[in-house]
Amino acid sequence: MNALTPHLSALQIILPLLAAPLCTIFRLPRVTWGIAMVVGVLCSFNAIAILEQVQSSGTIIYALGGWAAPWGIEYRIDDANAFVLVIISVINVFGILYARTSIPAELSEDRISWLYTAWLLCFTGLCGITISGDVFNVFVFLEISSLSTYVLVSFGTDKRALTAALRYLIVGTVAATFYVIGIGLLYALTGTLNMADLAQRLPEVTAHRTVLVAFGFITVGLSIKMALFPFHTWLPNAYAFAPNAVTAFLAGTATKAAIYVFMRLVLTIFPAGFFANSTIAYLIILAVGILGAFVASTIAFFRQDLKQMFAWSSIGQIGYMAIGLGLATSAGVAASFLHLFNHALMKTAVFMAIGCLFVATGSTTLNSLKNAGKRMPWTSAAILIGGLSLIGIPFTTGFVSKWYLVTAALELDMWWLAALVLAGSLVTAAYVWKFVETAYFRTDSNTTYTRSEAPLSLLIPTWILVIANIYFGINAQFTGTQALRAANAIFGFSS
Amino acid sequence: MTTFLGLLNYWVVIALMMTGLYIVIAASNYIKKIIGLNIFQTAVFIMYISIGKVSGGTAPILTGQPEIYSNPLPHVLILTAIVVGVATTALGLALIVRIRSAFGTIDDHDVRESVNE
Amino acid sequence: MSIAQYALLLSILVPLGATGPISLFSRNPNLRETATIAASVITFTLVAVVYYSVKHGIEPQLTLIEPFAGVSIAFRAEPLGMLFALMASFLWIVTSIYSIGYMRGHHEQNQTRFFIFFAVAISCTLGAAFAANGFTLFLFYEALTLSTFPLVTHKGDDKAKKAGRIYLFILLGTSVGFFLFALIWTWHLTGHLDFRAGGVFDSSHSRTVLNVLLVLYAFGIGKAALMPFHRWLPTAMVAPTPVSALLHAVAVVKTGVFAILKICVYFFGVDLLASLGTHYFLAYVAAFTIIATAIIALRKDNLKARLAYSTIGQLSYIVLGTMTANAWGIVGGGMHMLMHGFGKITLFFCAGAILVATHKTEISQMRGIGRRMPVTMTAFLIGSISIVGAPPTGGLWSKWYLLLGIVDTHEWLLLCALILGSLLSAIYLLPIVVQAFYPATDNTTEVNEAPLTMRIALLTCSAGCIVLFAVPDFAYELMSNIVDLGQH
Amino acid sequence: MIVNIILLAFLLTTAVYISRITILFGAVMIYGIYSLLCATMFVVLDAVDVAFTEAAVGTGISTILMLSALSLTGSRIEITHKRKPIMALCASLGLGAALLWGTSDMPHFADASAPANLHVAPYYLEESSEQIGIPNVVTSVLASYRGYDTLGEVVVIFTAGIGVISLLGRTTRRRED
Amino acid sequence: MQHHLVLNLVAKILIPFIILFALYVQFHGDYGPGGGFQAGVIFGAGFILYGIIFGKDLAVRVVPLPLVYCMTAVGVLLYTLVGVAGMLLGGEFLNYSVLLPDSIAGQHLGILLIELGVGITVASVMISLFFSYAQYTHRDEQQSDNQDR
Repeated sequence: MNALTPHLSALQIILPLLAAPLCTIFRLPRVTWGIAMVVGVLCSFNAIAILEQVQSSGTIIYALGGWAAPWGIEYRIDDANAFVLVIISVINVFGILYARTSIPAELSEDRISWLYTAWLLCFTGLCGITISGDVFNVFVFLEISSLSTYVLVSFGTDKRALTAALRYLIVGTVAATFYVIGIGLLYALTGTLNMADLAQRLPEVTAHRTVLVAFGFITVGLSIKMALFPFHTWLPNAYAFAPNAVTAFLAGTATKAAIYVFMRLVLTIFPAGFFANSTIAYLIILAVGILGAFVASTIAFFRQDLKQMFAWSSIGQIGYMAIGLGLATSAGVAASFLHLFNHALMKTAVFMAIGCLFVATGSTTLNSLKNAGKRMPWTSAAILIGGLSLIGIPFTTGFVSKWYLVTAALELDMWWLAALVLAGSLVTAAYVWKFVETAYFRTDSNTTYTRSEAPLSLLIPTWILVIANIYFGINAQFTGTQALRAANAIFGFSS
Repeated sequence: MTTFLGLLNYWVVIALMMTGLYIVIAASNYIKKIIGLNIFQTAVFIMYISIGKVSGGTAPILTGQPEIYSNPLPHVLILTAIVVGVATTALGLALIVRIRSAFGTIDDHDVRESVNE
Repeated sequence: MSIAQYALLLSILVPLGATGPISLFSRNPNLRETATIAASVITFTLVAVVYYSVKHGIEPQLTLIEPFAGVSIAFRAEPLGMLFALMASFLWIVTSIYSIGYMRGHHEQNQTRFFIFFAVAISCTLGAAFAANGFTLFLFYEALTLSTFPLVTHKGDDKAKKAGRIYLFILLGTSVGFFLFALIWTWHLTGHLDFRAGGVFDSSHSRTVLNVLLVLYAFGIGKAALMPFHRWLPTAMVAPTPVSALLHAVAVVKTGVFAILKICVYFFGVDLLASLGTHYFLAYVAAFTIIATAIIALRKDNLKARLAYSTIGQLSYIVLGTMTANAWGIVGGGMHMLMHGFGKITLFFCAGAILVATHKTEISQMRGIGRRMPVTMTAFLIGSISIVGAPPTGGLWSKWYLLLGIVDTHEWLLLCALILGSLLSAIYLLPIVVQAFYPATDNTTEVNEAPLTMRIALLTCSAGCIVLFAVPDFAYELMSNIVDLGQH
Repeated sequence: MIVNIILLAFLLTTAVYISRITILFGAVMIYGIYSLLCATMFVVLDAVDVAFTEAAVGTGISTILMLSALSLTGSRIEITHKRKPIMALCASLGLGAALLWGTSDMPHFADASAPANLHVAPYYLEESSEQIGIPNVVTSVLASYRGYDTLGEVVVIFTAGIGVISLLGRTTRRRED
Repeated sequence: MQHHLVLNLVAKILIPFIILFALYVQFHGDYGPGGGFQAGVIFGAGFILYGIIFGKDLAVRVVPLPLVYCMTAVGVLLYTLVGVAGMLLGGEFLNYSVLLPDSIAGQHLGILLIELGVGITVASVMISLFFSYAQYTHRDEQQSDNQDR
């Protein structure tokens, strides 16, 4: 084990990267699931080990190929990306665990192995984005994850999954190209692609207009990737029509990695204060965040399909993360990180529960939900708790996020922002309540109901996450500390 | 004049990017959109390579004699980017073929109409 | 842990734990109701144990968990909360007995669900009563909203669902929009949310911010039904009567005014409160609410609606008392919480009894009903007198201290409002009783009372009103512990 | 320089022409030409490896793929709906304006003292023969210094491959017929 | 097209040269332009030409489809494993210098192997793209029925 210690960061990529081709070679559904599961678990432990290592001995720097940065590519893992890495890896395990029963319900036998290959590749991509210390390398792994996400989305049963995947592909490619333009401009000014190096060299050239334009392009490109309002157009359909397990996995991981990169680039690489000093830039982010939170939640209220409803809800929640980021203080960024973690937990749980609903009833529309509270109490309760968490009811993780975000806003004396954040909860409550009324209070007491709960193999992963949701809602010490450390890492990168 | 020549490459590249992005958004046919995407990306490739060009330089293949070489790093980056581009194109086209089977059309406008019905 | 600490924790856990047996015996109503009553008696005993300890000067406290730095889930039995807990747990016993008759007599659906959520609501009420800090108070305040929602929408028809939405929207909206906001702000200013004698703010905090906070708290605690956030209470009257009786006359609304009292006393402190300025504004809002709701109540023909508006007005007495920002006003407020609780629950019990026995809901139909239901209407009379604040009921004492408090402020308009409010309450309550003993239009004279259990309950409560006239000392003692009466 | 300008002019012409043409087949063919022009451009800019790849990929693979997709979808002509491309115009003008503004004080084209050519790149040119011993610096950087990027690139191709196979391929059912 | 004599003849002569050229590009990438990716494309193109002219059925007989699918994976595996080998021999992931005692020789070997990996994957992906598109024609209509389920 000790021999492995210096290589933990590389293993995080190597394991899924070896597993993906193996899935192509052994094309039996069960075997591929097994490979994915084993690798998922190993990667989770690995990610946790990385987090521990970062906390005990500081930033991990790993020069790939033995070439020191900025000549080679390096991994650079500090509190921030180690935390995100843990989130992604753990959610991934639950996603795969859930997929075992969920996927065969939606996909023909011969396509399952391809799905797991794409899944592992997507996971590789997300890990790669998270731990990389090189801006161009981020692009490469962003594309791995994006391409495999398009593939994953296209596996959906509805034919609209295909158009959703294609539209995502087009928008996603434009986004990636924007990002490439941005880092190209930065490269033209500094001659380097390494993040730490960029952070050092950029202050000398801040006077150039080019920096601002590069900032703009990177911001827009990544905003699309993280589905920040108004660049969210690809997300609702992609989430709604992807297979349920995939939606659950993506909701908890894909946008999270993008948000992390966004924070890293905007707050760490751009010279200290570039973002915070540019009042317009951060006001725009704040405005966009608030607007996103309100508009997306309102749209969610009018959706009749649960998957669409909660997909829109994701866009709204990303708005909250943007608000924390836009505050550009360590408390604000900590709130964003905390919400990143909490939202991953709750949204994955909700989408998993919706998947249970699909397995049990064959539909995810609100109409199919009547009496669900009695027919499938566990599934409904899972969605309910996830929903309450989204609103920010006490004893759930959502409450903790709101608390941190409001405190962060108050710290800057932005009481109006704090009030808006809380008011946003009410809009969230509106659509969550639409679900509650349908599932629990639109009961025909005359008709007898038959219990048709989803299989245990689906309920167990769902409920582990639901319970985690409550646990981290009551005991937020661990997550709060981690988030604060992560935020400090985002700000203290160059030192 | 030096400014003109010094930045001409970038300007043309910008015009190409604009054309590409315009096609991506304006075109209603999926294949046309993909072509637009390719034009957009290729324009970015030219931008990168232009950044790496050194006047009087040659291709960065060492000959042993002291010479001025162009910057090899953008070349490497763009090699990767080209591959990513073709991968995206291949996947996009495959999706289009499937969409044709499922919807009977590869026109965004028609697809939207058929879904709304 | 001492016995009192155990008792404190258990008093919150027992009602929650009772949901187990209640749901287990869903097919056997007798066992189910036995479980409910047993739980309520045990709970009251536990609260009494805690009271014994408090009376002897030991305030048991315990901390469960600390989710954020400086913010924990913790309980402490201080006198104000003690008073509230005593009242709520005692009335739960009475209401449980009453519910048996009501639910069966009225053939309600989903009775098990009713008893389960009722128990949860009581657990939340006690949690709020014993909360040692603002955070814990908020948690149980919110949980109470959510756990009473199924009770409000119990009928399940469109009207009930609409009422449920308004209920939830106003209560959640104000609590999340204002209350939570104010709490986080407080935490931000002081670094903790503990309730501390004498308040947590000091002169270093900006006056403006404190004024804003006070207003946020007053309106954020929507359960206190200060206008304009009172709409939820009348609409919530679609709930079954025991719900209206215990929750919307006692537990829920009293949690609201209790929270305001507690925050004013333990966050701001009486002295600071008196120096703020906005407390006058809030006192006038309360006074306005008293008069306005009394006038509305006069015009309501539906008995429950009239009682609901009366409740809103009576809650504002407590807010008014608190906002006088002096010891008498606060003592009066605390005592009114208790006195009004007993008075109003009696009235609601009577309304339910009338509904079960005669299926009548409108006051104009109740002419002569006193002859058919003498016991019920006598109880109604006693309850009314208590609400008006006349002897021989406990209502007299609370009104008296409120009066003292208001006189102390030298705000004569407020005094007028208090007196006018009492007068109006006499006008809208007493004629009901008088009219009830007129000869009925259909001349039926046979006695047709509600089921026995309901009669027991309403007699107990009306007797309580009179007993409290005789022995108000314990409440006075408790209240006098939290404010400094030396200045008078 | 002249060649450069002429190529740029051609590139612009073909790109604009593609945006106007409604015959898909034509658009694909002209895209092939555009791509070939790009490859030539890369040669002029000393990027022979890139030129080689662009010729093989843009002109070759991409065009073939597009043609196959065209034949599979059976569409020849773009059906033009009377859609007002205002959105598209705004987006592309916005992009243009931003870039024009931003590049106007960029280091000039072919400037040897531009930061891009000073920091990391010279290291490769100077050290690679000692460290790696391969004349083609592009290969050294590609395969070794930034070998991890190339690994990513292979994975991207692999991903696209399995994507297309899973979308179009007849996988195990092949034996049945 | 299978019966077009001239085409058949030209193809038969041309294809070996294309393959040869691909190999040249593959292994000459160190000295001139080229490398695994370009070689893979050319190799794939040569094979696709074979498929177009002699029919995909014949092409499938030359290279069975499952084998092609496997090869796409083998390339990635090869690349990654070279990297892992570097790791096992005491260097970092993808450090070729430690592959052989002489670091430059190690770099040569490493680059050779990973370029080979790139070539294998690219070529086999190109071939499988071709097969995927070529096969799809035959079930176009049938597919549209399946989709509506």
